[in-house]
Amino acid sequence: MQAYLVRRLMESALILLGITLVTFILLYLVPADPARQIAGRSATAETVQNIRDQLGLNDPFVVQYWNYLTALFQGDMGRSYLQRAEVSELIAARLPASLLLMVAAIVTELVFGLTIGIVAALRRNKPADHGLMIFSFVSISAPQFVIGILLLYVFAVKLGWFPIGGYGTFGHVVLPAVTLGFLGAGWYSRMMRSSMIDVLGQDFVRTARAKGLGKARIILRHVIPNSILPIIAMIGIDIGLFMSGIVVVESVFGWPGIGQLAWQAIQRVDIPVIMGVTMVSATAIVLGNLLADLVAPAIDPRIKTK
Amino acid sequence: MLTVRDLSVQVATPSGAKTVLDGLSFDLKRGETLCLAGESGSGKSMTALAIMGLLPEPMCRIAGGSVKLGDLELTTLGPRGYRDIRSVRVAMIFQEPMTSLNPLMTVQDQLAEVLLEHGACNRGEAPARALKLLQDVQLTEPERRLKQYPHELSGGMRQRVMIAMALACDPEVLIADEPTTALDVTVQAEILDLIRALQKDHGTAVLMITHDMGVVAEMADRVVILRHGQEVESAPVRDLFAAPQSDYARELLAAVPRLGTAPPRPEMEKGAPVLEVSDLSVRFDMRGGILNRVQARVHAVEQVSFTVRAGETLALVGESGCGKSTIGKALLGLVPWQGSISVLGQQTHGMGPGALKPVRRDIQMVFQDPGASLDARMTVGEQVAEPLVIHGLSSGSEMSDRTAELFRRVGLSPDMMQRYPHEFSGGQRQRINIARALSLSPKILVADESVSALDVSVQAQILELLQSLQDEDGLAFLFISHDMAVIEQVADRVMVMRLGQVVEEGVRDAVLHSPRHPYTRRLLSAVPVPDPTRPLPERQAGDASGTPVLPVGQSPEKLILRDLGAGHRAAV
Amino acid sequence: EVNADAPMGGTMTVTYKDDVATLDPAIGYDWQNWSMIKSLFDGLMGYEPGTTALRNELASDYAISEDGLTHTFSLKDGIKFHNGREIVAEDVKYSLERVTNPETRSPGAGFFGMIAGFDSWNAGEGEGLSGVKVIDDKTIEITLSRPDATFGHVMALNFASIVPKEAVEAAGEDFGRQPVGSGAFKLAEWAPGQRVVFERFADYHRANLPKLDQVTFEIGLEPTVALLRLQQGQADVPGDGIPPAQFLQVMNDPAQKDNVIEGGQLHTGYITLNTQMAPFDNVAVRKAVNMAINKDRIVKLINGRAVPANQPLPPSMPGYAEDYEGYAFDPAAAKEMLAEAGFADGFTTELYVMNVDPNPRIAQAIQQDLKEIGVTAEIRSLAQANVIAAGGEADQAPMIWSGGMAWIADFPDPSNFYGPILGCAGAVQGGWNWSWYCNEELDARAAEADAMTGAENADARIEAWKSIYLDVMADAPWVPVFNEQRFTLTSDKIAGDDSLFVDPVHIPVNYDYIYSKDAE
Amino acid sequence: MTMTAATDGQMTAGRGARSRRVIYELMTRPRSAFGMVIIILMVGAALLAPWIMPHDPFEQSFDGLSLAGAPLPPGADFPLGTDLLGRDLASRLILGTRTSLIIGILANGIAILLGAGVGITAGYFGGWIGAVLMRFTDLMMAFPALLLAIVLAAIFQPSLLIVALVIAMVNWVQMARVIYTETRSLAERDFITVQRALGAGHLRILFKHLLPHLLSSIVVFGTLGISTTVLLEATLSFLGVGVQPPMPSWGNIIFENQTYFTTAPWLVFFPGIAILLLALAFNLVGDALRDILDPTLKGRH
Ligand SMILES: Nc1ncnc2c1ncn2[C@@H]1O[C@H](COP(=O)(O)OP(=O)(O)OP(=O)(O)O)[C@@H](O)[C@H]1O
Ligand SMILES: Nc1ncnc2c1ncn2[C@@H]1O[C@H](COP(=O)(O)OP(=O)(O)OP(=O)(O)O)[C@@H](O)[C@H]1O
Ligand SMILES: [Mg+2]
Ligand SMILES: [Mg+2]
Repeated sequence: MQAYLVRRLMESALILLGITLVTFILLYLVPADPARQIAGRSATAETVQNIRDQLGLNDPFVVQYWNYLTALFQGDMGRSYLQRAEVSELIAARLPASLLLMVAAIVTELVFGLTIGIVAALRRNKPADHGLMIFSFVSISAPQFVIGILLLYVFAVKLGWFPIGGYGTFGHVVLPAVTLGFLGAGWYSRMMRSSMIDVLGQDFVRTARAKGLGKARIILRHVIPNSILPIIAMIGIDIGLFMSGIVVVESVFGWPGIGQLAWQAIQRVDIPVIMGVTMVSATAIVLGNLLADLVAPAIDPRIKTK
Repeated sequence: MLTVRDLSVQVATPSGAKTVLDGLSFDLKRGETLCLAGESGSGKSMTALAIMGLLPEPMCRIAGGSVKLGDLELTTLGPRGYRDIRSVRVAMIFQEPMTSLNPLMTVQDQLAEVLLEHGACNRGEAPARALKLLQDVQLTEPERRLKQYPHELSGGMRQRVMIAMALACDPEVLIADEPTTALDVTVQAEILDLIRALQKDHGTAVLMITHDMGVVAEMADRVVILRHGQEVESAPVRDLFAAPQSDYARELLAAVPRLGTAPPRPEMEKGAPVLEVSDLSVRFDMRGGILNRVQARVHAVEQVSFTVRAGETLALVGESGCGKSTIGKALLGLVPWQGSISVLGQQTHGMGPGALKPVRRDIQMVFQDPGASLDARMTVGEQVAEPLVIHGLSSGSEMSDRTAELFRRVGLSPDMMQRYPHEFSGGQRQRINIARALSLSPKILVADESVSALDVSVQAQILELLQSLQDEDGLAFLFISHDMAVIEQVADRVMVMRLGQVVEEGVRDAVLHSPRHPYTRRLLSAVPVPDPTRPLPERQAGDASGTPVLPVGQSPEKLILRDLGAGHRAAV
Repeated sequence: EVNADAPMGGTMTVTYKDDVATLDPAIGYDWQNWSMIKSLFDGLMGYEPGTTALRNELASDYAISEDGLTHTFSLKDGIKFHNGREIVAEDVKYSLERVTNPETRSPGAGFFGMIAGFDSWNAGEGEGLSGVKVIDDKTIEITLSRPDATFGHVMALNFASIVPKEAVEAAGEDFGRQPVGSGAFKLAEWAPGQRVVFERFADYHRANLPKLDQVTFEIGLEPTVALLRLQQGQADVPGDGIPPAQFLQVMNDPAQKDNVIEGGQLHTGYITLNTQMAPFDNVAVRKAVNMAINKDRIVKLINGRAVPANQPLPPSMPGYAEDYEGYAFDPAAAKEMLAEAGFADGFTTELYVMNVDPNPRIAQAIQQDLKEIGVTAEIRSLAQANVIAAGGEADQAPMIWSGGMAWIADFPDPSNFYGPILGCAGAVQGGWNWSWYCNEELDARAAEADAMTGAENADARIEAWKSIYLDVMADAPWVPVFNEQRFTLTSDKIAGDDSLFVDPVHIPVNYDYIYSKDAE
Repeated sequence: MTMTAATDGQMTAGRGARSRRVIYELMTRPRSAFGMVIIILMVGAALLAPWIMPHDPFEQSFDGLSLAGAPLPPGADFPLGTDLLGRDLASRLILGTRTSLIIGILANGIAILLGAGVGITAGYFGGWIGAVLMRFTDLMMAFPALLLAIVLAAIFQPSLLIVALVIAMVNWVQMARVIYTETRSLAERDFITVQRALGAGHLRILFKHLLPHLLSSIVVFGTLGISTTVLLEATLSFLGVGVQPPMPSWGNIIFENQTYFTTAPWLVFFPGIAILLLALAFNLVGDALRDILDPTLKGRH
């Protein structure tokens, strides 16, 4: 177990290294010149050249990458080209919000998705199943922006139950989490339905019925735990996704997460920030997957972490 | 107590409803054991499921008749009503213990659940009650078992857990569907004793489904014989054995192999050795710790040597988990092994899958679990034909003719070829597996418990088939079985194993008639005798000591086989 | 006119979509932090609120020598930084040297090129700007290397703000997060991605200012949502303006329409035609394209939030040629002209555009107009950085629609529309002169015009610039399309002269002079 | 050799008969028939677009905007209304079917093939092959796709193929992980061991025995992926990788107009419905296919 953990952590470190390299290459290939972005439109050619020199952008790729790596290993992610602040501080300031929203969104999508999936599987091919299927597909096909604004309009503006965007209290997190959860719920409900249908046909479910157990108990103790395994793999994926890929929801709800930071940095070729954010989300993904792989044997004792 | 009248069950097939149980009636009284015996696929399991209200919806349904428990009509009961009687009044042990337990819950949880659900005890008492139940079913190390998961238990242990679960609430009726099919005779005997003892203590009525006439004779008060979904005879057990009324029952009883009555094996000239195994060992590593080092090994097979000649049958017997199946798998290169195996003179050590392919044409295996060995998504016809396709041996109409012929030979109708595995009974699936293994016309066949789920008439038919193959083509068998009577019929030589090692070996008569090793003796004494008049024998107490799991670096003490003359050797 | 007696007190909330990058006056160059920095910092010069008229800010007096080279500023008495220290002339020198120091990497350094000693100091040599001299605690003298009429405006730029050395050195690179200036407000709170709060600076050098106790900037809000907030009374000014999608809705709602304030902007939206790429190296083709664009329709597309343009300068800029007709919309004539130039069958080209609404829409309208005269323009809609990069290559982008990246003047002077975007200096790799138009004669005239210092020359100078832009139009390197109008919405809670809400230099509103109705 | 060839021919014939049966079943079940009809209609719309579009999809018609410059709601002239440039939405949706079908089917298809392929391979072979493949999957999952899009946009001419590739590259990973988990448990089952004992090759085991058992997960992912990829196409095109204006796709119609959905809801609603229908149609067919291929569900009373 520990050995597995140690090996996986080492592999993860390698993956992260790979990600730094890939991202660095991409940034090197981006035609936009970061020095130009810093210099602004009134700058003279000398000013631009001076900025390039100072940031080491004239160095060969290998040197630039090496410098970045050595600094990174000393815990220095560099300073934002445009904001001039420490990248680590910029990210740290936004991390709690991202984590909070991630957890809330995952909880929401699981609650909705699993409930819908379970009900659909139990009512397979009945009207309820069809209704829920359409709901799932609506949720997957609906643009997040539209869902977000609709929710805001109904629950914040019209009903006044929640604040109109922002960050701070429990009330603030509800709508963004629901918006994200709405999309995820579509995925989870379909996966759960499919996996439950498989499990429902297995012998041990028959045994459970033969024991005279109540339906609720059979579902909760026997069917759900056996169907949840593929879901776990999905949660690992979502952890990474929600750490950086939710610009739209963040901006609709004014949520101070990492997504907006990343988006703005990409638009303006703020290399240290892009690198930093990529590292953070890559770490989240890698850890999320690791977590999923560690949780799997805890749920299914047959899976050995070899 | 349990009254079944005119019970009919239909299953849905693509061509419409098919009646698999037709107008069955019987009564089961308190404290009585009724055996449902009969052909494989005759609807025995369907009967049990119909009574429990567990027919797989919506494919199967009760088409007519009534099932009454006391005054309560069960066929019209809603889910709520069934819940109240299951476990509390009627409990069931299923045919396949492997898949009938929830893999994600500990034994304790699965036991406590029944108790709590029916209010047999409160939460605090549940662990103690669960432990008591395991002790009742005489499971070794019950405290430890409570914390284990089903996959950590052997087949016999799981079956005991199933029984404990079924008995948790003291049901009035216990339905046991082939409760011992998967188990070796010593365990079978223990479990049968157990059911009998519990029945005595609690006055439970038992509906026992089995095809083993020995078990019938030992257990039943009355017997109902089924064939093609219909009752052919119903009689008290002694009457049935003494004077069967119907042709089928007569046939059935005539086909029952009785230990000690087998004719001598045909004396034939010894063929060339086709399979030579020496010092075969299979060990499974158990890893753990910080550096993922191997901490212990399962010594599944330890330095086993034997030779099988063309046209010869070597029988392998031994307790559950002693490594029988593992030997078979090693021969086909499915588990890593050490030692030497040569098939038709060709050494297979170190061969990759490519090199093994032609070898696998010559040596085939029928796997132990017939259900799990079939791909649920492919028609059985395709699966039987598949080896021919893989080895490019046949095609087109020739292939379908050959497949149809194989079906006929194992006693299945060729029009079943279009069906899928779940549409077959346990015994039918076993025959499909045999047909598949035979399709390549191998020179050596490893048959792992291949007739255990078959009723005696079909079993006789299959054994005859195997015999004729041996006579015609000089096929060699490694025959793994726990049924001593069957072994006596088919084996030329017998090898008895325990904890991965051979404890006794020799020609059939020597081993079966003058066993020398205590384990062999115990095995033989456990064989149920198909004679209801015979008093139950004193069983010899088991010796549960020893384990195949040893720390790294430690090997089990090698048993020295003493030569007792005429090739009969035993570790005594 | 600005109401000097407006009541003091109360608060205001302004919303923005983008995060505030920095509040360091030497670095901030986004239109969003531009006005924030104006309220936190002061320079020697400033503007009359709501106008483009220069006034002394921290300077009590500003004298220019005869030759226009020596500029002497006297500091007001008792002016203090937010940290309580009094501002002295040494701070001015420090601030100017900081912004021009190559290590500061200020995007504004180039504005100070006229100060003597700039070239060597900015190249990393020498000890500071030799042209900046501290005469005494209250007096500073700045010597220029060439006369420059725009110097007053340059000294009013954010980049010329006065900063306290000790605070800059204490904060280091983080000065942008811990700004200390002498403006009407000081920074009270900064929660990244959420909120920036300014509060009144009690020792501000102008009496009775600022009017508000506190200004809160809510950051990271989608404009649509910002509007919802405003409508719910939770915000007072949508910093990003009325979102295009809701513009008509707001204008059609009588209650809200009253709160809309419209004003001009020093902005021109144009299409650049790459004069070094065929076929736009042919002036006839460029003129034909100029005549092909239906500007009225484009203005309609954006719901009339602009006025059609026919020359580089916007109407509110001095030097705008009222009487110039430009190239009238006439597809038939354009087609003819193309035919004469040898393109009877038209040609295929590419139109680059930044991918943010409404720019791709405008590009499609342009595309349709060009199709009328037989020109097939394939649209390449890209992220801003990609378009800018393409424009900076001599042979990559034949046409660029400038929307979203277009020129907004740094200061209200006609010269500001020339150098980087139309002059030879900008027509270099990585430059902003995307039409790669380089007319050395015009460059020389531009230099001449900027050397015309002194109030007496002001009119002549404006005329000179006017003729330069008209001559540019004769070569037609651009298609000027429209000048954007600003539309701001305010809540009922705040008030102030209309001009404050569309302040040409203090965008979107002049925080210092707006007052709260609650305070009345 | 000849024998093998003959065998294959035989198998194909058998397969042909089976696929005919499957199609017959799909067309006779009401829900899957509905799905099939929608798919056929959409494919038809894509192929016949030039002939069935009521207006020129590119024409920025003068009557297409109100005086104030607002798009027109659905009405007699423009059945589904007009867009912000005064173009006929119905025609644009019909033309957009082409792009969106290619993305929803091609890109998504590649993603599924890749994901399923990697997942099955890693799960079946396990060991170092599995570890390498799964870590590679992790790597791809953490890959900054937006950045890649921006780089590609600058390097290449925009094309649908590149979008399809980027989408496939981004989307296969989830699939791979889920399939991997399932394969890992399937590979341990007896019927796979039997296949090895029979001498079956890896390919045969993978495709004939493992794949059918994974079908339900693949169907779920495949159909869900349709909406996601059609929407993702818009994001990528926005960054300049894919179709450029004025070429319509369902995704970019939504994307361009989503901020207008309170004032011009039809601009979001209709393309949204189109995406929903496409995904739903594939789901209905996929579900039915799964049921048809699941032998335990066959039969009637
Ligand atoms: N889903 C199905 N579709 C078609 N036939 C089925 C289906 N399920 C079961 N059958 C048939 O029903 C019959 C009765 O099956 P059942 O399982 O009751 O047999 P059994 O008597 O228990 O046999 P065994 O001793 O081999 O277990 C068999 O012939 C089997 O082929
Ligand atoms: N893959 C494996 N990994 C670890 N241990 C194994 C593995 N396969 C078998 N074993 C162990 O090897 C031993 C022999 O198993 P095997 O299946 O050969 O028993 P068997 O004699 O066939 O028993 P039965 O009669 O119950 O079928 C058992 O203790 C079993 O737990
Ligand atoms: Mg049965
Ligand atoms: Mg075995």
